[in-house]
Amino acid sequence: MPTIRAASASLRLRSLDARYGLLGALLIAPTVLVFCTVIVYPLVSAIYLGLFSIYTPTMEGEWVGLDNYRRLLASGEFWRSLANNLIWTAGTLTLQIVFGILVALMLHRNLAFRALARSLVLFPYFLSTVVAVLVWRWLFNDLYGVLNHLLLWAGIVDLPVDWLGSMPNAMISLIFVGAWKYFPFVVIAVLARLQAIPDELYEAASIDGAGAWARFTDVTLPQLRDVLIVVVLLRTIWDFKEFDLIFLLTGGGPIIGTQTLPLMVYKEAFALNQMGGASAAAVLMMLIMLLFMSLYLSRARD
Amino acid sequence: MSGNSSKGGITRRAALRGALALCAGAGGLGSLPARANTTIRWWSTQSSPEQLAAYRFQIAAFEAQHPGVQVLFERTSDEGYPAQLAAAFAGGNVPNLVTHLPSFAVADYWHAGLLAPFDPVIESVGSDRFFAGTNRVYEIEPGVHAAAGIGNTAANMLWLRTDLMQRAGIESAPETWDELRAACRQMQGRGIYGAQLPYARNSATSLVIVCFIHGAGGQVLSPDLDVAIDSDEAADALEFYRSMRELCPPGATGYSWGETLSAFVSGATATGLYAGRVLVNVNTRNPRLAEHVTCVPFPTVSAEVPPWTFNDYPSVFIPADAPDQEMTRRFAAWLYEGEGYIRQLHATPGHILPVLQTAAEDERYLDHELVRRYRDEIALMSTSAAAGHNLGWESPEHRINVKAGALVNSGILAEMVQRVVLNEEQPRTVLADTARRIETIMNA
Amino acid sequence: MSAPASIVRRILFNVFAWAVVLVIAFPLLWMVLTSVKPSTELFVIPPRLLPGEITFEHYRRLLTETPFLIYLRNSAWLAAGTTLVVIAIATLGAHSLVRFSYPGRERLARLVLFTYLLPSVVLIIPLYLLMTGLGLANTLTSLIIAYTTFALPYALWLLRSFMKAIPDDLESAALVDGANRMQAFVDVILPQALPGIISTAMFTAILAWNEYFYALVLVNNDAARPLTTGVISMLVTSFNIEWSLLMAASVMMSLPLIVVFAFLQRYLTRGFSAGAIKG
Amino acid sequence: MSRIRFENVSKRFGGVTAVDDLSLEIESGEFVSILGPSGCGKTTLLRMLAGLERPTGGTISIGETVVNELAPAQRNVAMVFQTYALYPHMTVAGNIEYPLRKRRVAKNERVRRVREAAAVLELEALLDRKPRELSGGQQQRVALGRALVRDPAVFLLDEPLSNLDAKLRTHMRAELIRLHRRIGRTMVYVTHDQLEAMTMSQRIAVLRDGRLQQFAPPRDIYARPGNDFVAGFIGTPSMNFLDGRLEGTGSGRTFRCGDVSLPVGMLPLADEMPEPDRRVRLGIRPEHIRIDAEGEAARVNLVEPTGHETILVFDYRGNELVARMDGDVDIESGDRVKLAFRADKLRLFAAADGRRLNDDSTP
Repeated sequence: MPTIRAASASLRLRSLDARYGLLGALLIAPTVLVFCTVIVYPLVSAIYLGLFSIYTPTMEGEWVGLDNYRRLLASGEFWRSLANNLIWTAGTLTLQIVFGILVALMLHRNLAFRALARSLVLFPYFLSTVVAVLVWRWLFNDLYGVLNHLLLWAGIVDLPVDWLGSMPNAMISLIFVGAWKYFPFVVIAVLARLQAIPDELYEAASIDGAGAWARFTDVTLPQLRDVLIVVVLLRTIWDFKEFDLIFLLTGGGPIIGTQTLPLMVYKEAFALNQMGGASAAAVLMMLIMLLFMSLYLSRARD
Repeated sequence: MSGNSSKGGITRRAALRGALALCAGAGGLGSLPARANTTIRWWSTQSSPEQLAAYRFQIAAFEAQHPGVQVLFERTSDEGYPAQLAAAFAGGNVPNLVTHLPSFAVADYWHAGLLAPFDPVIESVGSDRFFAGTNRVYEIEPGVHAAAGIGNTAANMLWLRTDLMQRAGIESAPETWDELRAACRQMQGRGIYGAQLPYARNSATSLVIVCFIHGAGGQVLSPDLDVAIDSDEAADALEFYRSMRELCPPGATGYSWGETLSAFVSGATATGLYAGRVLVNVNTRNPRLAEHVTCVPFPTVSAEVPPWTFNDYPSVFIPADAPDQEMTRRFAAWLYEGEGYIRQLHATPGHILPVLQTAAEDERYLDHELVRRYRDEIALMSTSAAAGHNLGWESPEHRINVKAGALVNSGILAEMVQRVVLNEEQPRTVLADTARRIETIMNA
Repeated sequence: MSAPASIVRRILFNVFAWAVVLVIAFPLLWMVLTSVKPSTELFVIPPRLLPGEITFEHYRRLLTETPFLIYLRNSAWLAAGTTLVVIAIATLGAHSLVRFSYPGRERLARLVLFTYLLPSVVLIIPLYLLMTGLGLANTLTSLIIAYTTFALPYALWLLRSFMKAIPDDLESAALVDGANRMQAFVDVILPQALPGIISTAMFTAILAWNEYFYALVLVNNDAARPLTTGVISMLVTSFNIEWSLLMAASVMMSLPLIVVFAFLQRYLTRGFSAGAIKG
Repeated sequence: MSRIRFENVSKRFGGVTAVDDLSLEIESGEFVSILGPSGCGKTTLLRMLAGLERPTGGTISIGETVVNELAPAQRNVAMVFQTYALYPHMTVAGNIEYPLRKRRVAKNERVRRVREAAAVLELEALLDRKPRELSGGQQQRVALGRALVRDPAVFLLDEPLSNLDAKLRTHMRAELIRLHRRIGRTMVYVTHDQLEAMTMSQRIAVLRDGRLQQFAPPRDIYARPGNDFVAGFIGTPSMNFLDGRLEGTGSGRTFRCGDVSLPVGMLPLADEMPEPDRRVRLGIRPEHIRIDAEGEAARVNLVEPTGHETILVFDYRGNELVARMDGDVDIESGDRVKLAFRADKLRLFAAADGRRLNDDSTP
């Protein structure tokens, strides 16, 4: 009896499904390894560091429990940064989506030199954020910037506009540049989906007497729904986390008018050398995103 | 002192080392900087092409004298260094030598026990060769220097266009704020703005308001480092700062030193607040103004208040964790030597002013076109800077403020300016609020 | 609708569409124009649209007098290295998530999405400590590893949904035909996933080519500095911004991308259309 | 040599049982169809045989070998998929050659055998094409070629004809039969189409909800269905059922259902149903109903002429009956007619479990 049991046990180990499972685990192992070392480890340390008061250059400090969180939640700056973050994300995302869909529709139609037009439109997305910001800062420049000059020349303004240094201009400029930089992502996704919509759907709608607008709302939009759900999700996460663009364009100013949470985290960590506070802010930020994301996903599923 | 911080991490790192070896192997593209026997890593925030050329000269000469030693120059920036140095310190992977950081940043790191005492270098250069008192700002603990100055900078000179003054009928340089405002107003027009001051949320604005507070006869902190900003003088300074807004280009709310400089150099503004780099930039980029620029100490509220010069005291320091301390000290001392140091000074004549009396009097230093042409301006800047102060050391009576770096980096002071100028809040309310915020940082 | 009317409408549409395209592309145009202006024309008030004289001086200076080419080489290595590592790991991982069953698989797939949420600012110090601990500070390898952190979740997610769209029967057929699972993966799944892999590779390369923040903190050494931070630290200092050189650098930074994407553009959209966007 | 045996095989996916305690033995060289409605577990059965799924319980053997834990590659089976599963990036030749490459067959031998298979399937002209450039029928032949080329012990075919149009399907059916005769290999053919199963197979295994209902030659499946499910599933239109009870015994046996009362005494029953209520289902195939002046009165509800035959739906004392008659019957909807049933073709099933009550001698 025992021999049989042992035999069947070893048979189970050598069973095909077990071997396949092992192979599957082996294939995912590098991913898990990377996740653990470069994502989970920093994440855990962020949560851990958030409970200390830590001087960044030495990474030494003392246990303060939840004081960092208490201090943050009591500070106006955190809430203001959160509000800015929401305004920036909502603003730039809306522009990206609306503009992305419009341009995709445009590029989907028969256009002269369409390939060139597509490359030009997609280009802002390929462009390094650093380059994009520098070019825009040069365009926005008060003295030598072509944007101000155009407005002056057209008689729209009498004095050069202070695009980046005062509110609400700075936030508007930021949202605008963000939309310019990232709307091609929406174009790519929507364009891909548009190419997959069968022409029969449009023909059927036309036969049913639908006008151009009705065709758009009744045929195109429902077909884009799935794509847009994912695009909105991805772009929300990326926009919410955006650091480079804002840091380089306005640095969060004027005052803290365009300071979003990632910039606040940066300031805490490196300007004020408060790694503990920075980690706490980052953890809060993550929780907020998690909340939004789960809300969104549960909504989108309906 | 430091370095203990890594103790807890050693096993963790060892464990991770194995785990990540796979990734590293897969990456396999990067390599450690090529190792000679000894490598000295030198970071600086200042590396204009002219300066870089001077550094290269010094490095080549040093390497020639010290076979097996390689000096790697690595640039950093005013905006980037806090994060980069923080990471370097935290990771124990520090450069050997860091130059041109302002003295208040040095104080912060020294206070955290991250720097090696610099006195051996000062001794080997010869402490008597320095201008008297130049290194006082680094003597955070009595008798020990955290760093030494590599140059002096008079950051808040008032730069003037003599041609525009003449055209507007202004005979003498303004000495008070009222005169300055009037002069700017007279010179404004024909596409030229009267003044140029930074109103952005950056260190430039923070430093300018500190200058103005002192120009009003006030101070940010008392000699014993109690918060003293909530004063009438500071309110006057903010009022003055606000009153200058209409004379500055609209984009001044985004200006840092760079925009401030190019606005004046390009001829877009009639006056400017800057250090000596104006000289070299005017001569290379806009030579038609070269004959018409001069500088004076920045005006104060009235004749009773003497000018207060902001000197950010560009420094040299050695992190305590840096390897090859002996060779590093030798190289640090080398930076001050002979022709090399003079080349450094000549890279930006009038901007980095000599801290060595011997160099200032050296004929090789004086024998330079710009140094000759702007002899008066450079002399003025030199004396102003030598008597200069900054937020880390507001007056000779003041203790060294090790929190000055944090204060500047926090942006509190710049925010204060922006609240008054852009949001038009009441200076006294803003000051009271700012005083509280400074208090928090001082006590942190 | 009569024929002439439709022609007029087409022309109007073309004019309108191209006007929109040109407005979108204007900053790029301006970048190119500025880069060929002599620096003396730069600070002219009011600014001139077209350069008075065309000069390639800035390009020459950039290529001969600055470490631009070193940065360019670094960026190319970075983009290539990151893409290679990420694609290798993500392709295997995605295949495993889609076609193998083992405990925790679904949870792992969900975790992928969660890792998107981590703000890079907070990962940076722990990452830096890790790199120093591994002796990788200031190397391209450290950046490749760092970029893997934010590129891998997206790549994995993209590839996973892409591979989901490949019919199960193909692998089954290969198995019955005599392949083992790895052979089936190499012979059948990989060729089928290729458009998706190319598309994912492009997104990864874009991320790596354009990243700024990690490069700023993790690497402070010209030998390993990529273009983004290299150009900024070289040309934007607190006392001066070299606009002419910056614009020339920007043009040259974008050039490799233009060339690559001119050839591969269709894969970008194909990557999305073949189900990658379905989640 | 390549006999296939399923012994008490079960397969559960999570909580769902796809195959339930199934035992089946397929002779070497036999052509067997596995027939059943969709979701009955027939594809799962095939995939277990191929090694693509592992049984939860029981053993599967091919020849003398238990193959439960053998990888598909080790089983020497070939499979044609419903979707054909051609490798889109390979040419036709590449597709057919693939199994040989995986078996490390030498290059010139591979070429020869690909040619051979292509010749059999008339694919010679298409060898350099990619699958997407082929019609459905051509793709189907390539899929067959890929299975054929390596001369496996067992052929598994998973609804290979379901994606073809009707005409092509008829043609391919004949081709497959011819092929089976030629190579004489064991073939297991999964389908939900009874016509395919009936025309091609030597034996049919009818599956329902993962359970084997009957395993028998086509004629038996039709004439002697094991239970009412098989009876209803085979035949178009399906068999008519009347639910009622038996009365009397022996030759006096009568089936009663409401007003209907039919003498069924002449049917030899395997089981007299000793239970007191004797509830049964009476099955009448549509083709066993005819018009007869002597018969029972019924009303025509619906007439569906298809040309060579006519499907009629009657109301027979409150029960609906479907009948299949000649194309030229002259009846219109609403007519009243008299029906007769071929008594020897009536089938009785136990109402409780559906098993057939007629004994095996039933014609």
